[in-house]
Amino acid sequence: MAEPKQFIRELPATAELALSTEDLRVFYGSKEAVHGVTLPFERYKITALIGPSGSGKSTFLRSLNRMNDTIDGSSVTGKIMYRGLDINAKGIDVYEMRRHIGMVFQRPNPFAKSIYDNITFALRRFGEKDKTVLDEAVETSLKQAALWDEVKDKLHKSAQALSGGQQQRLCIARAIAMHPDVLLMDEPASALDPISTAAVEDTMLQLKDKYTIIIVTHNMQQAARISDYTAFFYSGDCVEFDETRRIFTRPKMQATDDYVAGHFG
Amino acid sequence: MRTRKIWLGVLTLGLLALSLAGCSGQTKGQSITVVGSSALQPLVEAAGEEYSSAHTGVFINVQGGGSGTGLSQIQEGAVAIGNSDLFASEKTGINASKLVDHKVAVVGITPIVNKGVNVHNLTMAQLRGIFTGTITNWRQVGGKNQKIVLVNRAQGSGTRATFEKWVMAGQPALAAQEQDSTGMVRQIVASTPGAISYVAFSYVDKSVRSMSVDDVSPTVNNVHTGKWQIWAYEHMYTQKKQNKLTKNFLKYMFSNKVQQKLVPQMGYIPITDMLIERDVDGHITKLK
Amino acid sequence: MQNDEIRKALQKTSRATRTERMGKIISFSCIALIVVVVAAIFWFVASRGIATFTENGVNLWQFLSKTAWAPGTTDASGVPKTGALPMIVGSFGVTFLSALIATPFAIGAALFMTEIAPKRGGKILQPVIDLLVGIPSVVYGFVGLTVVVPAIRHIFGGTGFGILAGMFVLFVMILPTVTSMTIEAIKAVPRRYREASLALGATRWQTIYKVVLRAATPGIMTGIVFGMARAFGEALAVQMVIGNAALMPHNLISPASTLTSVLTSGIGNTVMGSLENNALWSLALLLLLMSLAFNLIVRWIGKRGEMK
Amino acid sequence: MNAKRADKIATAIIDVVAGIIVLILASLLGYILFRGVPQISWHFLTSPAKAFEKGGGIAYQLFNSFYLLFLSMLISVPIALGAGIYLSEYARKNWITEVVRTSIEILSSLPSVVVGLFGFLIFVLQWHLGFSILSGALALTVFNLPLLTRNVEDALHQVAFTQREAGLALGLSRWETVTRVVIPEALPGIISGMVLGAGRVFGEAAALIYTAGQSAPALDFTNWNPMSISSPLSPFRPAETLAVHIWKINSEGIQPDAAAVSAGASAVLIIVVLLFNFGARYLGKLLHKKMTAA
Repeated sequence: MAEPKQFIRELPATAELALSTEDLRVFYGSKEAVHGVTLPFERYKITALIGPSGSGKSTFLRSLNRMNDTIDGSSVTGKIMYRGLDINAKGIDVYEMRRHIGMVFQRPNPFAKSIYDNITFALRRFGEKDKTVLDEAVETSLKQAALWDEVKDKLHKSAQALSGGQQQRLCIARAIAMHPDVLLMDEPASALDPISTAAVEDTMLQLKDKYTIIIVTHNMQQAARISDYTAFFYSGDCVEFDETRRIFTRPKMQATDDYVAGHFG
Repeated sequence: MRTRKIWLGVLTLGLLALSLAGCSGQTKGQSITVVGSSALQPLVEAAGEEYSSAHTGVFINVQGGGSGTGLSQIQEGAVAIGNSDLFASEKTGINASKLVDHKVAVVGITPIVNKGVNVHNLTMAQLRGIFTGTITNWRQVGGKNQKIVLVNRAQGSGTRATFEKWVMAGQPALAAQEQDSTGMVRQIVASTPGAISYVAFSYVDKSVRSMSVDDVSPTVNNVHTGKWQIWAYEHMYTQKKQNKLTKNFLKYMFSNKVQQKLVPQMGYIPITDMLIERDVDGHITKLK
Repeated sequence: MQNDEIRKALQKTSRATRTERMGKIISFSCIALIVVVVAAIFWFVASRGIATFTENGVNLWQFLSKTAWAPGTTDASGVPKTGALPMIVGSFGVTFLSALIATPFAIGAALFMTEIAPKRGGKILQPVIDLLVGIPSVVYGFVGLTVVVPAIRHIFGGTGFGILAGMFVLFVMILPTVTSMTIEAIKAVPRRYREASLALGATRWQTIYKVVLRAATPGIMTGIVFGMARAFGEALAVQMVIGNAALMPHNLISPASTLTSVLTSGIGNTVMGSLENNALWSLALLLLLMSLAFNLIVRWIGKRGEMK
Repeated sequence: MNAKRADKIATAIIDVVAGIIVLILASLLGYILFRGVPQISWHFLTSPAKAFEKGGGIAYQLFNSFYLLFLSMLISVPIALGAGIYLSEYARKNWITEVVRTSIEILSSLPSVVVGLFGFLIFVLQWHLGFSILSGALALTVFNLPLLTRNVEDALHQVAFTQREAGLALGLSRWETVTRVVIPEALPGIISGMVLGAGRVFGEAAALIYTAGQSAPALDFTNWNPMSISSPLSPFRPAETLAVHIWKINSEGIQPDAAAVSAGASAVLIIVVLLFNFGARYLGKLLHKKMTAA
């Protein structure tokens, strides 16, 4: 009997989904980088995407809020369902969608502006002019990102003068100031030192109450520490999706076991 | 904010362009444009300024661009007056019979040499020999042993055409350095040992030396009488039908004020002082 | 919560989409405008330039290979003298030579300003180099005529006019263009490349030579292309020092001419639509084609440099 | 050892090259200033030019140069920004884009007299703008656009792509991100390009002779109605610039003091360009600082 090629745990019927994909395929030109992935993402949970380099996990993540659109020649088939709508469907406004599905990138990318402007820039572009509202947004989001105490005295200094870890937390603060539903994070701690990493992880755990987080990470301890669900990607396929503790203790698939045990990758 | 301002600027500019038709229509009635010969431009510009200051609300727009441009544009009817250093019939591509010639001044042209050249007089044949390339050293015409460096005006220039018409007698000039302005020619002659070229009388200054030909020296009087042969008319061409302002301005060009004051000041020879008249083929008529 | 509101918002055209659409339209109209202008000028030059061959019946090959240029006159067999070869050689010569000299100087100056002494270089060299662009051609020509030409006359003999003098003047004239574009190209090389190279124990020069210059090659090539373009198009200054004689240059110090200088000095003196005028437009067309060829060659070299 | 030696030699060579350039430039500038500065006086700067007498100044020409610069930058900078944005952000990487890019580069090799004649036939005659500052500004726009566009494109490319991603991920449009985040960051590069372009405007003569014209009618500095022909602000009046004036004096000038006027005007031109460069860079830095909080 042929072994099943993948194991995707079904979520209980009571689980509320923030986002889900159905047979999602991503192409660069004619090359298929992600081969038909179907995954659910439960609301107010952290889902980690793990896997070796080139396994397609980042590509998959970037397609969830259509950031791949910026790459010439990329295309997508299958469905990404958000609030009952396929975000790739014709009538869907991509910019509006990205307000609800935010993203934090691998390398911190604060705007070349002040800390204050980094957070308020988008808000102001969307029409928020009230200074008290903006001030409050800055304080709340910086507090949520565990950065407030470090920067409250230099809000009008350049964001690019901050340390790498601070910059990344600022980027998280910037993203959550938009009050997204879902926060996509592409290896947010990979460029950071252990202390900054710990700070960012703390931040994520605190954010869980209000946001659905999907995180790509190379760091398996990190996935184990913070995530509720874990999906293991391997050469463009999602090989296994399960509760995190099961993935790390009793994986169903041999490849997952090998990877988690550190045999490759 | 900033970008919005920029785009606003673009928009304003667009509107400006749109409103153009109206504006240019407004100013047209009070102004005429004169284009052409860059040699004649300063004279006509000066006259135009005086005319404008005497007649409020009138504007004479005088520009250079070369005789070719002047004749092309007057033929097209794009301007009111086209200035030229040449008879229209001497230019290929111009139908002279459709244009009216107004000879407003005369310009005398003289050979000039670098000051180091110790030759002061040449015969017409020698001059021709130099510019056709048969004479290549100043020694051959009685000077010291020094190579002759030819500097021509650009092909098609009025000064060159005049010089070749009266000096070269139909023989082709040797291909040599060509400059498209008098100033450059003079600078090059002044700074290059053994150099020879030709300029209008008014451009001879202490940096170069003029040369007499067949023992006739290049003076205004010798042009009046026709003894000095290398000279040309300065022409202002119009179409057959001229508007009032054009007519009046041309009349002004022939007035004593311009002819006796401005023309000599600018280094030209007043047309009213000429004792002879010469047609395009060189036939000379004595004037009384 | 406001699920329906969000669903509705998602299906509406958002403000961002509208600004994006507007931005695309605005920026596209800008580039379209430029394309229209470029096409208009090309058409403008080409239609007149081709008329020499179609309407005036000049033979293309003779145009390119004959050496006598006097379109107003005809030779013994009654064919107009329209041999453009001397100008082609002259243009090619001064442009190529001046770019050849200017490039190492520009790279040296750019390296000095970016890698070696950014502070001092930026303060002194940068403004001086910018300044050079604003000096009118006539002034360059004048300085060339009073300084460069006599110097060449003293050192090499002859009249001093020629390709060598033109080359010197053009070298100074195109230096700012090439240098500033080289600086921008070098600045664009990410800091981490240098850091990585230095961390591997490479010396500063090895880093510059093997990493910085390699990475900046395409940008430098663009700078050279623009510099050569300027050299090609320059008229007044070159005309004053090259001698501007439509003669085949025997050597670097015999009077020669360029396409541009002959074009500029003759264009105002000819009547539009006449052979003389059309022949000058043919020179302009030739200039465009040669510049295209230059451009393609430099791009090709740049691409090869990039791959290594 | 060897590598260290090469490093030292190379550094020395670069130093020498920089030294030679400074030397060439310094002597060139010194020469022009030395000849020209003694001619500059308040009278020279504030009185009109004279056609054939001594003692002419350059007042109108100086003003015209600035006004022409202002107008041509007003037209060309927005277009170059837009076109640069398109090429750097929206254009697909295909052969059409390459053709456009190449033809823009080739355009910049056209002698300026061709651009001038083009401007003469199109702007002056066809569009009935006459010999005017506006025609001159349009011709200079044609003349400058290739360089400016290319420069904007390069400057935008230098700003990391992650900045655009950051904007997009917040639900902002690419356009907003580019105009409000990327351009401020790229400002120093864009400004250098504009300074280069401005230098060309100041120094250009051949393109202007056929468009802005070579006469400088008297200006009435109390008349600020842009539609009046004697108003300094009128874009419809012919306007000889300083560079054209220098060209004219050198080519057909018959003033007895032509050489002195030309030397003085050249020196003024250089000083103006210098001041403009410093001013533009200083302003650019200020603006950059303000917008990027750097």
